[in-house]
Amino acid sequence: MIFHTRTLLTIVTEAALENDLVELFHARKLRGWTIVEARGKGDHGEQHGSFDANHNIQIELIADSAAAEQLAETIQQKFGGDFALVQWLSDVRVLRAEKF
Amino acid sequence: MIFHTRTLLTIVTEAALENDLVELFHARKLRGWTIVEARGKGDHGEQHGSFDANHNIQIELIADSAAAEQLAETIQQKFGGDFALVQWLSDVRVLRAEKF
Amino acid sequence: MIFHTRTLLTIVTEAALENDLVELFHARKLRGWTIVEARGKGDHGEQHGSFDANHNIQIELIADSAAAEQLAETIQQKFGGDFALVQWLSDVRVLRAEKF
Amino acid sequence: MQIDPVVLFFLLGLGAGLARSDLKLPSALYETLSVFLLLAIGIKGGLELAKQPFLAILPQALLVLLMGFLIPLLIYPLLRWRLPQVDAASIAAHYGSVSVVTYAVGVAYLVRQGVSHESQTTLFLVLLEMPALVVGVVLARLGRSGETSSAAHGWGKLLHEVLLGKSMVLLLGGLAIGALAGPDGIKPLDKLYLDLFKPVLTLFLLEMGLVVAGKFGILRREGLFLAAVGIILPLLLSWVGIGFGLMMGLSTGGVTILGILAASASYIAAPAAMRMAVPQANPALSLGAALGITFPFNLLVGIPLYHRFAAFVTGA
Amino acid sequence: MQIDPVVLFFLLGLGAGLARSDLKLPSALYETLSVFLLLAIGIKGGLELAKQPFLAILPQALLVLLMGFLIPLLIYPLLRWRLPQVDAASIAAHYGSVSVVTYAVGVAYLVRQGVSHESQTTLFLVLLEMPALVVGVVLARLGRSGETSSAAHGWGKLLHEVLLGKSMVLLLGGLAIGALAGPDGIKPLDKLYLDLFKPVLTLFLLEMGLVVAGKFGILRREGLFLAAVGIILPLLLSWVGIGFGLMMGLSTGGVTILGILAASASYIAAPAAMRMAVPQANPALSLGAALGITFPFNLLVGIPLYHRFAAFVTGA
Amino acid sequence: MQIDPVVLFFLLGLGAGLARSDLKLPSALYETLSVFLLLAIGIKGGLELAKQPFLAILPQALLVLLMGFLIPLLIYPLLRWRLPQVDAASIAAHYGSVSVVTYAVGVAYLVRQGVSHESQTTLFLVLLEMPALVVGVVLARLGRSGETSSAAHGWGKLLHEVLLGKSMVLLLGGLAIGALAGPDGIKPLDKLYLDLFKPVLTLFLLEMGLVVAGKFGILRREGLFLAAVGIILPLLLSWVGIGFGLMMGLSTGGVTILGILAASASYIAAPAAMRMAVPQANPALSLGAALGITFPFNLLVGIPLYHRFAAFVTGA
Ligand SMILES: Nc1ncnc2c1ncn2[C@@H]1O[C@H](COP(=O)(O)O)[C@@H](O)[C@H]1O
Ligand SMILES: Nc1ncnc2c1ncn2[C@@H]1O[C@H](COP(=O)(O)O)[C@@H](O)[C@H]1O
Ligand SMILES: Nc1ncnc2c1ncn2[C@@H]1O[C@H](COP(=O)(O)O)[C@@H](O)[C@H]1O
Ligand code: NA
Ligand code: NA
Ligand code: NA
Repeated sequence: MIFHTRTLLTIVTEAALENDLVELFHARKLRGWTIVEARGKGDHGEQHGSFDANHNIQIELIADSAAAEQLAETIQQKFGGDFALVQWLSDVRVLRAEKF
Repeated sequence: MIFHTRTLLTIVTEAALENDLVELFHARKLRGWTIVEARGKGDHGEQHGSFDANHNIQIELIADSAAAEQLAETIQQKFGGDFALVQWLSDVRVLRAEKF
Repeated sequence: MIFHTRTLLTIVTEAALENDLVELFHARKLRGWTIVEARGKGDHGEQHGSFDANHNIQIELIADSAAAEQLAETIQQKFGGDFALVQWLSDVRVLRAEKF
Repeated sequence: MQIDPVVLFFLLGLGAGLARSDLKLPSALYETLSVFLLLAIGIKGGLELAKQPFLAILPQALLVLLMGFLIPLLIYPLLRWRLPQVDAASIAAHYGSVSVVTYAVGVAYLVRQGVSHESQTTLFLVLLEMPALVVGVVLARLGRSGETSSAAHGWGKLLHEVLLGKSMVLLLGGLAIGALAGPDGIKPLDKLYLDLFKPVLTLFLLEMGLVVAGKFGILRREGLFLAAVGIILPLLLSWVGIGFGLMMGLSTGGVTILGILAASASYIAAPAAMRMAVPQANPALSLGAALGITFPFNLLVGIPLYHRFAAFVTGA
Repeated sequence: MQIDPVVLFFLLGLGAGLARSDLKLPSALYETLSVFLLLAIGIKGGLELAKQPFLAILPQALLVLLMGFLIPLLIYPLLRWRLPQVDAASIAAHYGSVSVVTYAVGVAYLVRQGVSHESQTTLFLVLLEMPALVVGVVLARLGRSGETSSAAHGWGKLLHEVLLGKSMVLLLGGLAIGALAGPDGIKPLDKLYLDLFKPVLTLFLLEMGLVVAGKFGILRREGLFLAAVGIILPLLLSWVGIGFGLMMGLSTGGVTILGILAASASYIAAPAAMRMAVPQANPALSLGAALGITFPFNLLVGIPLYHRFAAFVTGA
Repeated sequence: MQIDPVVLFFLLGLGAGLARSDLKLPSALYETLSVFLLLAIGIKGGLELAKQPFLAILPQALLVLLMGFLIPLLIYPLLRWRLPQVDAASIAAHYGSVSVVTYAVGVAYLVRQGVSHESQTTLFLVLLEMPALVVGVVLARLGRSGETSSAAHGWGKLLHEVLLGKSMVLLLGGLAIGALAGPDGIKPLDKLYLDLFKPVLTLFLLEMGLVVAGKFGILRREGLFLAAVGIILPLLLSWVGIGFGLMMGLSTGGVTILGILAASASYIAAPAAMRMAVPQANPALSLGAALGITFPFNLLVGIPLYHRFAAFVTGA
């Protein structure tokens, strides 16, 4: 089998944003993503995860490089100002190119 | 210390497959992996994680590049047809080469 | 927007080490990290996650390449002998260079 | 006629889910509640076994087992009319097995109506859990030995998974504990397993309401067919149960319960077992029908209806 | 005067947290307990509604609603003196809404003191949950329509989130279930929702102690100002509540409860709603004051104090 | 003699685990149950303190503390015969400390047998939790100050972790709450902390069965040695406990409890403390013996046996 290069966008942000982000993904016709519960520390202080309003999620989303970069930029502009948010991109290889 | 290049295989799939995958790892004499509970959306619909039969896991496994690629291919062939499954490979650097 | 290259250090280790590692991060003036609950198998046996003393965490921390490498080395030296511990580094691209 | 408050909790969850409220119960709570309900039901069944001579209910037990094997064989051909083999087999397994919560709501309904029923029905519930799963697996695999996906398990492994699935272990384990410890031994545990059973059921139903609301996406996609399956099957099967109840010489209450058990579809044991045994089957289809349609249908409409059916045929 | 054991659990959590013990309750437990407490309180309110003619308490209910709308309008100008618009509005919403747990501890206090209170106060609690949130959102957005961050939601979506937030759904849902099922219908559930209410509250307070201890970092940073807000506001607001209680012609106990409700600040519904409605506001500030200062202040000092106030003005 | 149903739950979990069933309890439930059990035991101990003059039991309390310090010193040299210093010290700490659940099952056993015991044993349990941990740390570190791994903590930090570990905080916290609130204050909480104690214990034991089954891998590897340690140590230590019980002038029941406490090994507090204090020690070894062998041995064989021993020496 052949491996194809794609871009993995990882988003760490407040759990309260989940619905908004998922709406954004749907609007962009993105077909898949993975969510994991997280906690952490950043410039907006500690997110313990022990408490409703104090809890992060980490979203991983594979797409082609242009889509991933644009998505990251949009999220940064829309939510970066008011919410705890960190994003990073990395290169990954996947098997079924048509899926992403 | 010196960092050595290895390959990280990330597998996102249905929790129901955990036992089968772990068996496969043992059969291949793979020495270590990490599992995290996840949810997500893909071509098989949403996996909420709220319900037994509706719950993903994310497995990370570092190995040498050949082993990781072969593992990904085997998993794709064995389970890709019937199960929700996404895998990706990326390059990572590790400290103790002999461990992986 | 411009993406900047940074290094992502991923640490998988026993949950009991969390406080020590966070102290180390503070001591090094690292500004942020993300923690996820995990389980897994390695040379120290299985970490089921079902039981207090038998539970992993996975920490992700983005920093510049030198800081990440030094951190990984320190952690390896301090804790690698007695604790279940695996670390890996990878290259990522981030938006706000000044944050990391 | 007043609605049982237990059902109101289901409606609350359903409403909250459909209205897209952010109400969410932690999955650990869902798991805990299901462990508790399965254990508690098992223990209750075990206490029954301890109370009456086993031989006395053996004939009834055998009839119930027969029903468990029969139901999937009965509905499989019906489903094959429109569905591929694997999906028909999987749905047959879901409807042949039973829903512990539907049973519990049914019992609560009868208690409210002042209708008594034979205490051994708990045992029947336990007996009905598994046979249909075995039949479902056989049906799915018949004549496709060469063709099966490499992911499918061998027979030995499958049997292991069906027999040692969580539901089975907790039901049978509870049964054994109840039978071994007897009423006196269980007494110090009554404050949890007996007194809190119904209130805990309310929390579980709240969660089920939320889960069912989440299944409405599938319903919209699969549309009429799923709705038809999810309503016609229980109506049909309730009569199978009622027939068996009559054969066994049960009271009106007992016949009602048999009808409820037959009409209910499993959504804990069956999905887990079928996913591993018949991975080619589409789990959205079977779970959509069993959980998205049949479960609420039985709760809201089915249970009182089957009671009327039973009252009619027993002449009560 | 002896301290209520319920409060001792809070102190235990607080102490453990401040001493940096590794004691930690799983977040699933926290969520479960809060679901339970909200439901139980709602049900209790619903039982009251079922008991007395709705029209009889309608005037009181309207007055309570008025108070809910008034409080944030009253304290917003005070807060604006030192804070940006968004933060003032957010804090006003937190203090206009109510804390279910503070209410429950207050009721437990009155019971211990042998002071009776009108049973409809549970209903008042439910009514006070939301109005302040609506006012808070309006205040935050007034005159900044052009300027709002692109992340902020439209009005329709906001209303949806405030009305269908978890707390609101559980309180109103419980209310409806209690009212529909009535005392007889709820009876089989008493063993959980009634008998275990206070003991479960102890576990919740243990967790709250740990959470409050974790907020001390913010307190140290924001220092005096936060402390001032967190103590002056409840003292002030208690008198608003007491005033309304007198207007409504309540007993000493009822007036005390009104004082407690007014003085308490929301830390479940308000933070969630404000985060989405006014993302520019600093959540550490509002939660720091409401949870880090006002909550423990009310538990340890406020409740008995407001009781004295109420006894004084009612001449009891 | 009939087996206690509480133990049947352990066997169910053990059986399910060994048979590789997919039964799994959520870890949040395990944590919740252990918080509950520790708090409840602490409260019970505190109520005892409130009931009887503290001075009256002071001599007994001091003897119990002495036993806590003595046991690890006694078994350390035995273990050194085959094990490195760190492992010997860690195992000594585990066996010097106590298992709350073994204690609870022991009390349930005596109640079933109709054998009374002194109520202050709960207090003894609390007192025995910690001394052995301190001794264990000292033993592990003796004469290796230069050599200690850089990961090991300083003394101050260690003491902090041993004293403020979760078990200690909950036990002592419960003790303080029980003592401060007294029987009247705790009464409204009885429905949870008293009535549900034993039933909740069953769920905990179910989970422990599953956990112990998971430890069988280690047992197979470490084989005979671990089995020997896990059975010989409790047999030996039970006599130490019985001896102290006699010295303290306790009844047969009290002497039995002392035997059980001495023979039991900690698997909550000790593993956590030792992991941080003596990271060089192999946790699989100590936990394997304490949880994999000694815990089931005490539950199934030890408790009735120590009762016989106690009956024999007290001439009952
Ligand atoms: N350098 C970093 N590496 C990894 N995760 C980070 C880093 N900085 C922040 N985070 C995560 O991103 C969240 C939001 O960051 P911030 O907006 O800086 O508060 C934090 O709660 C962390 O979980
Ligand atoms: N593009 C993607 N990026 C990240 N995760 C994905 C993506 N697509 C699917 N997934 C994850 O993989 C699981 C299975 O995908 P699928 O087989 O497409 O249903 C989903 O439930 C997601 O958790
Ligand atoms: N090859 C690997 N790939 C990914 N994670 C690993 C690997 N080896 C070990 N781990 C994780 O690191 C933890 C500690 O590893 P060890 O020190 O080898 O016991 C394990 O419990 C796993 O969660
Ligand atoms: Na059925
Ligand atoms: Na208020
Ligand atoms: Na001991």
